[in-house]
Amino acid sequence: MTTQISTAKPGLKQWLTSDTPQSRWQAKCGRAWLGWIKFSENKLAMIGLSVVVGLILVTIFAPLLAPYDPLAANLANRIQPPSGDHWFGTDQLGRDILSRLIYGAQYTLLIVGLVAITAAPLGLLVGTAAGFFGGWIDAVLMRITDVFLAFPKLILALAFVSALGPGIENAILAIAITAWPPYARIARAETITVRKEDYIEAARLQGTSNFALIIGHITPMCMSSLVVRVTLDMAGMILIAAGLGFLGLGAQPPMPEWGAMVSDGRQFLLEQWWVATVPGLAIFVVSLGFNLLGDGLRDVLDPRGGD
Amino acid sequence: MIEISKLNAWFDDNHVLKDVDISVPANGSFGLVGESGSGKSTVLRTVTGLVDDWEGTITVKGKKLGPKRDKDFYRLAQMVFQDPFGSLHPRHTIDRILTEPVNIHGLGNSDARVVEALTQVGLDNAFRFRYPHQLSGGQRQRVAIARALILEPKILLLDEPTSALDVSIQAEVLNLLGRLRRDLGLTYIMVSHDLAVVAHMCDDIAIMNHGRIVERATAGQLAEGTLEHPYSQQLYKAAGGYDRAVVDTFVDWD
Amino acid sequence: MSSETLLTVKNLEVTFNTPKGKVHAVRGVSFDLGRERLGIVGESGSGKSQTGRAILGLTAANGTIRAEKMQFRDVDLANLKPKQWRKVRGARISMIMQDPKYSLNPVMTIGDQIIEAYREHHKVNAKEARLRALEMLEAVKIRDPERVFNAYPHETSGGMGQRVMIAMMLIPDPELIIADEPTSALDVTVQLQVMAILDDLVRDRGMALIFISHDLQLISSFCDRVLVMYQGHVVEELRASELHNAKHPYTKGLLNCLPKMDGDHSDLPTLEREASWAEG
Amino acid sequence: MSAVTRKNRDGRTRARLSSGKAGSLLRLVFSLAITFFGLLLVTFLIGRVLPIDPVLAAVGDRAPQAVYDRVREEMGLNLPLWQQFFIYISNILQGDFGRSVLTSNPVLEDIKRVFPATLELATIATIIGVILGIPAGVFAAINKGKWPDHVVRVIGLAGYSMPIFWLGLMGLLVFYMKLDWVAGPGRLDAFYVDFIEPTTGLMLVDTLIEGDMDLFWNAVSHIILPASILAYFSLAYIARMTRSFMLEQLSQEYILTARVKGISEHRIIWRHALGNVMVPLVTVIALSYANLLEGSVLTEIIFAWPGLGLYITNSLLNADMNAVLGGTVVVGAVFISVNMLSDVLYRFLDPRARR
Repeated sequence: MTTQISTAKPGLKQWLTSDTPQSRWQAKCGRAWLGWIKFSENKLAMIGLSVVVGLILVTIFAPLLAPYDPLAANLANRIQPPSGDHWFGTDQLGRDILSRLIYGAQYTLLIVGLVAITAAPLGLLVGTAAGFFGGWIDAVLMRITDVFLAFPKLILALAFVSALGPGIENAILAIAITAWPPYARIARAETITVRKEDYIEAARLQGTSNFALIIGHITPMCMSSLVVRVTLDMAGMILIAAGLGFLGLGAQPPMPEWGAMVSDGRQFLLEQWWVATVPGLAIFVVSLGFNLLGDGLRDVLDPRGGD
Repeated sequence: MIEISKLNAWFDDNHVLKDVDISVPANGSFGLVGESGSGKSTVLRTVTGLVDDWEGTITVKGKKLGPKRDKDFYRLAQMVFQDPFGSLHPRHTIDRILTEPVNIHGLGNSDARVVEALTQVGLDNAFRFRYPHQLSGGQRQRVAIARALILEPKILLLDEPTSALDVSIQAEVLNLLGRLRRDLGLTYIMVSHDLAVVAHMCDDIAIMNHGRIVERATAGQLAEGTLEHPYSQQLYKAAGGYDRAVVDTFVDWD
Repeated sequence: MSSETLLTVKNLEVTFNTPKGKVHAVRGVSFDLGRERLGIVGESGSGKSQTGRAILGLTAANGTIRAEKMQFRDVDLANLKPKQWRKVRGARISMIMQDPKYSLNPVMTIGDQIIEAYREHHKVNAKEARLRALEMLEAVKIRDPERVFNAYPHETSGGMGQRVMIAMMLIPDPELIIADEPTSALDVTVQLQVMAILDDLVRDRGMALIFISHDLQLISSFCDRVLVMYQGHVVEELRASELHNAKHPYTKGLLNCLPKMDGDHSDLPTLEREASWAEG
Repeated sequence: MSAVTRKNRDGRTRARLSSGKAGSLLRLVFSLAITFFGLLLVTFLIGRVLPIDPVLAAVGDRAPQAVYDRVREEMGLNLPLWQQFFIYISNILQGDFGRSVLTSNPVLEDIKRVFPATLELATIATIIGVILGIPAGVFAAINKGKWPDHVVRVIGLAGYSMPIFWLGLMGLLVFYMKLDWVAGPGRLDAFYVDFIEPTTGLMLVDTLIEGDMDLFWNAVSHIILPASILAYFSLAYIARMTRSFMLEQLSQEYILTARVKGISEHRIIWRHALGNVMVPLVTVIALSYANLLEGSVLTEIIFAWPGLGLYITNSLLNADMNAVLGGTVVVGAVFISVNMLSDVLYRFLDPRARR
């Protein structure tokens, strides 16, 4: 294989766009490359991608980037307006808002990441199983999904958090519990449309087991719309997490969680507007980043464009 | 090779096959002709186990089929679908499409088998790592045939294998199918709406309407046009092209 | 047929801008049409449908139509503004499409859709329009016009849907009908019945017809004259009755590769394509 | 199973819920009942796993053990779990959600009082969202890839990305505190509050019934800001879905048919394409309405809007579980009903779904 790659070397691009790939690996790369070309033409999506990449980088390099300790109170320096020393000013305990923002990025990323890797596979599993097997399995799974879908998302999260006690872990759990039903719905809808396709029946006629059919043949067809939906939903999760933080039910003080920071600034809204405004903007920008990314992915992966 | 008797099948409350009897000798080629809704494809789908609700007896190579098909059955009989754009998984490369059945049945040596199957259907090895959307309709149908052949079956069930193709491509695929039957000693059941295609490919022909076989004929009888049932006669006339006077003699067979 | 020329097309080109570059669907098609039935035959990708659409100016948004001349009676089709197109479409040139399952609006009743076509070009009151629509449904041999008038498209069979389509496209009394594979989605016998209805109506009303199909046999038994298209070019033009005397190797190849009911199971002659055909 | 179906087959009378109009309606009601049952089960379980002791909340932590035990028995907490659930369900079906510890009213009475405020807010917001969102979506679709499309897309995505509590705060800061264009939190100025006797509970309607235009305009100036903020979200959703449905319909073949007929572009878009778009759009609008009913929690907190969201949150922060669970059940039931309504409406609008 390696020799084949090197003989095709005259240009990486040529290798990627070859009409006659020589190996599985090359075929996969070529496909990914074409997707990337299409995606990168969408300027808004590229902005979204850079916001998300930026969020990840800020999380990793927070200790290097933050000019101050995010938790260090300095009452002599309370609610200072933005200045050269404190770009975004200070809060009611004299902590540097910029540093708190930088350290706060990790909570946002943590919530979004954990919810996505728990809720999406769960929804995928429930949805494909329901759609594939149909009958009573479908009926039972979809009724359960409907029950969770019928719950007011934020209120259910609120109830869970208050039942389990406030805190970031419980906030994540609460959001994950409310996040999976739409994925199950999407996966089921996709499964039902492909279930009767000839290529699925053809695979069945070669003796492919149900399990292999779901994993190898049906799941790939659900992935596009699911990836798009999860990316778009990450924006919504950020907002719910921030909402829980705002209500004091998410991350607990003194953790620099952005929603809680908005809540802190609420009492000084009229005179010291920046205390509430800046973290709110941060939530907005990151959430918008995920939305732009998801919207761009939709154009590439899901040309039908439905939700 | 294949004996079907008193086959009945239902979709929900619709009785779609009514007492169908078919017998195909080894290396024979049997044609089923009919219009949409005649049940011709359902016969094939029932044999392969894609229809659950049926009664009657199906005997393949001396073995009576139960409600479920086992792996051995799929090594014995394979199906080729009508629409080459729908029967290949859009996210799988040709290589994966052909390798998977080899692995499922644990035949081993998948590389050589894939190459051989591609050669059998007249495709260059350059196609191996392409995705289906990078192929033309005729090439796709060749891949579908290669997928059926890779398990070395004795029986091919052909569900309108050329009706989605242009006529010039149809000729190539029909020639390929004819050659494979001769070379590999295959047994065919072929379903088509096109009398001429079936007449060209098959020795024995049955004409179906509303789930029932209304007439049986040999290729020779078709060539002479000596059909008896009025429905088959009508179908025969319709195959001859447009003739204003003939159309007035048509009856609706609902 | 009559020597009067209805439509002259000279050097028609249709080009599409796709992400993969320019695609030339039609390259330099020319023909004259009198009050006759002209068949355009070709395999997929031959440009036959795009030729039909270009005559109505209905090429998709990413395509451009160019022609040296496209003259329909007194109208210069090559230079029409959107407003002027609307006076031509439906009223003077109309088109019947392939599959009534997709080409009828699923949420409007059949009656409303036919009336809409009529009233767009004839200023009559609702009652009069309804009467005309029912007459038209009767003319396409629908047994129970009242019921079909109030039905939605999904409540009809394929053959009936295509009759409705014919009624809708013929009701404003156009001079030219373009039928783009109007029967390919239908079973053989229904296909011929629908064609008979079209045949009678076109004859009675003295309309010209362009019949586009992939089926050489069908087209030659239905039309007066046939254009054979290959990769955007017209490779041969001949009288339908002279089909067996076709000269171009492509036309001959198409005819030969059809399976025949002669009891012969030997290999069919296949079509060997030559690059020169596509250079026209 | 198969023996039964086989026997019935020849008579072709296999009993199936799905056959006929009545059957499909029956099935709808059946699935509705099941979903509602599930909703009750989950709320019941949440109530059980809560670390808050409901007895303690009722008697206070200084009550003697004997009193505690008596109250516990009175509350039915010593019964097996399934019996408790049974009692819970039969109470709720009789409209008994228990008593709120915080207000010491029956929970149902409290909900009846606060729900109209939420309903009013969500309704106004949805109306604004529909009136602006559908044309925006259509406009974007017919200009696909051009600047109007991008503008609508960016406005929509921004709407999706804005933390609503923050947007509310910013709205208050700018339009109330700085510019003084609108009134602040609450449904009426404090000065007016006692002037109005609730008839329907909808402030705009009540003030009109009383014919007091001062009060009416005061209520308008209170509701306009929170309703607009909620409407932004609904607008973003509706516009986006309208656009994508519209694009799908415009590529259908019947649009080409309409063009062949010589129909005007205006009629093609607003009659043919939008006629088909309305079918799935009804579901979208219903969904966004139901979401606003439940999603106004944060808005109600910011604007001190005495609705269901504020009631539930306050109860939650005060460990008043009867009120929280009662509120959740009501919101869930409303959500299920709105969904069912959209299902029925869908059947009505789409001739293909009728029988």
